[in-house]
Amino acid sequence: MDLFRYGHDAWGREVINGLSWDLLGLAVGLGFAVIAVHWVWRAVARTGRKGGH
Amino acid sequence: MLRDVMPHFELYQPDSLEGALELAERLGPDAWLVAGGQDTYDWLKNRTRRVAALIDLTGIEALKGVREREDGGLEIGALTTLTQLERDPLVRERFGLLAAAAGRVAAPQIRNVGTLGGNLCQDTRCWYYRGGVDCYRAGGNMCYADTPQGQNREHAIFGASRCVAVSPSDTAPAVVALDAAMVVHGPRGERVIPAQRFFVGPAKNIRRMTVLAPGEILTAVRLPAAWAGARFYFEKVADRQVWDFALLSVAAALRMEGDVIRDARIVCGAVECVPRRLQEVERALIGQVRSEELAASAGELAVEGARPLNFNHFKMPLMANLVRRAIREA
Amino acid sequence: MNPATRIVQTDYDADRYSRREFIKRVIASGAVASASMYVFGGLSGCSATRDARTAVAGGVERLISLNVNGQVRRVDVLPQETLATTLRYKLGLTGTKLSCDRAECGACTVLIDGVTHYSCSTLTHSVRARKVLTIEGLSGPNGELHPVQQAFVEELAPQCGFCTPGQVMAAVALLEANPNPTREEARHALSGNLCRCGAYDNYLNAVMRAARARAVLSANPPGVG
Amino acid sequence: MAANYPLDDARPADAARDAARPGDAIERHATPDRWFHWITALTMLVLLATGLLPVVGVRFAWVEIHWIAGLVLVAAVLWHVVRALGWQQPRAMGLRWRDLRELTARERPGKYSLAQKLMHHAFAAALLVAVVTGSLMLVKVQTPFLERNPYLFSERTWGVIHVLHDLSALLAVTLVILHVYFALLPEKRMYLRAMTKGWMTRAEAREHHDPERWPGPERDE
Repeated sequence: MDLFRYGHDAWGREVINGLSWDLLGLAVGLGFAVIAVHWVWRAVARTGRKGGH
Repeated sequence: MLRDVMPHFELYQPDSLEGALELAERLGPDAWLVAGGQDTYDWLKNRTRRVAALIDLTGIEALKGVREREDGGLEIGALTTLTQLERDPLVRERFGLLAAAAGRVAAPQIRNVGTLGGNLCQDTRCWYYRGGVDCYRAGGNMCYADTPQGQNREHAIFGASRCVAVSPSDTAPAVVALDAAMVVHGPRGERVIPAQRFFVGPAKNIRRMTVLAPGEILTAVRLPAAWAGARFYFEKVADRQVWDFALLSVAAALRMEGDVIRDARIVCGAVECVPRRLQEVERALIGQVRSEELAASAGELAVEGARPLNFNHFKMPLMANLVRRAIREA
Repeated sequence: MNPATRIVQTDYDADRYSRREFIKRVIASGAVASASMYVFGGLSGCSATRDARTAVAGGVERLISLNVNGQVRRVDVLPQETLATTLRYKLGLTGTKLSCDRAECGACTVLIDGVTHYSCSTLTHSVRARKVLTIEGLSGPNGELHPVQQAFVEELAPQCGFCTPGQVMAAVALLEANPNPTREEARHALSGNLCRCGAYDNYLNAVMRAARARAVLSANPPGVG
Repeated sequence: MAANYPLDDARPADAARDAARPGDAIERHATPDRWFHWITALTMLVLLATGLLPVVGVRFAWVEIHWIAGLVLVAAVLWHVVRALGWQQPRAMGLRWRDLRELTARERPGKYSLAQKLMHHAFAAALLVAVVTGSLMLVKVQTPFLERNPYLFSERTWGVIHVLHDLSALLAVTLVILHVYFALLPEKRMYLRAMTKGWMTRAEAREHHDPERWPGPERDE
């Protein structure tokens, strides 16, 4: 997986063109990973609270 | 001196469409489908493109030749050479427009091997892009032709979207004018696309000139009977009469009833990234008596909305005059 | 790298091919084995290490027969090799010139099955089963010039002569298809051949002369009158 | 705690409360700010869709829609800055060390919880980067307002601008996913209502916020 997209300018020098779109999947995955973690944490916290009272 | 040695590639010569499709699917993006190759070999020799494998389609006999269809139209195999097309009696008799366009492509030797499919699917000639710079079309963030210093004499006056390259094909305006249907085969079977939607501009896809997805092959062009035997006009203006790509071309089909234009399809090449169909001009023509004034006003209408670049203002009067001539002389 | 082992490149799924394909493959790999024995006969291990995977379905064998100027010639051809390279550097037929190498000048024009082609932009592998005619194949068995060549000489058509083989081939193809062309037709037929000297008119004169000579020749075939 | 509704039992009552504004409702988001929120949400979705769908292979003419939506976003962001500085309580959004005590659940937040503040600031960062780089990129496409000039910056500089723009887009993707998730959680539904209808009940405010730190609008007046 690349981090950046590279290209060459008119003089043949390497220039950066942008972020690699491979990272798009990473961004979406990160979102859902946090959701998953929060979902689990929330479930655990709630059962803990119920048990406590 | 071994000047013309291309970098190594594997060569595959399937003799059936199924074989070619299977190879294309198996080899994926490493492979390049090639027909006449007159464009392909330049890319490879210039090292602006590299491929691991070439799939030579010219051994597929089923994709060659002109067949009559039941409705009186024709189906032309995509591997039919431009010379065959130019000389084919059926094409000349019913769709002289396409024969004329095919006869104006490049040079005789190129027409002898160049195919209809290859001519329709060819990549743009924008010389910044061809030179191997990473412009928008090559995946970068810049159009070198549309800059204050850009040399853009050959480029678009319509429909630019970041990229200003034009379609170089001579047969493309003709197939659009003839309302052809493009038969495409791919891994998921066959699809038939109206010629006008077959070509795509940079607003929609800045990397490709046609709707062909990787692994898909244009296999045939179907010309409907509706325009068979109509009045046709084709003219291509280029710097030289041979080899050069069009600075501008016009392909027109008219249906006349006496002096009255009953139906019209007019398409210009090399003014936009796709063959530009002039629907407003067509609407203005239908039902009118053909006259010098009508032709002149149609020419003026044709260039309305043009957005010329620094070095291609000449395309506006040229386009107006070609459209005018097409209507006058079709 | 040993050229013979380059063939073993693409992996290949035997189950997907029919019995006929299999037989074709066996024949093909046999041909490769024998052919490489022929070329690399002295090298051990070249042919012995190869198995049934060598012949790739659709892929090309490197040792091929070419029909050039009426002779069948065996030649080892790279997949990416152009006909101009094969003719000039493998078969020694240097009459075919390489100039632009980009299908833009016509110096490399040869006839394939009687039709003009830019040999710089034709893959040699695509002409395997076809007849190639180069400028060397025009002259008669005793060295007498082809009528077109003769006409080119008589009209002093070439100036520097570099583009001439290509111009001659284009003219030969024209006269085979259309023995009695108009000057305009001749202009059109030769339009794929550039001449830096600008001797186009001379070339056209020569083509017209050749057409007349051929007409005379066919009216009075040699040996009859 | 009388005001502590067990979450699972609260739903019917919630639904009834959502329908009509009760007498003890206090305003959390004023109408102009709610408009800003939803306009921004809509333009962001349009921008992300037009920018990213072509990347994943859905081809359409996206450039015009993208820059027009981008201009709406620029206007919305400017509007929000003016509102925040002139009418809202910008300090309510400020991060403080004290906010960390919320993590132990011993202390109730002010108007905005730590999580809300972090979400806001992350969005603010993504939007500011996107808006600034996007505005610069306007000069590269054909618009009625500007003379096209792709040479405004060197290609390297343009490359960096593109990297930042892409980065903001990817950050926005993650944030939108998280924001939508948290907004739809049942225990946070009063915040969703606050953003659609503007108010929450005094009880909800008491339960989730410290009245000393977020007294509610009636004490401001």
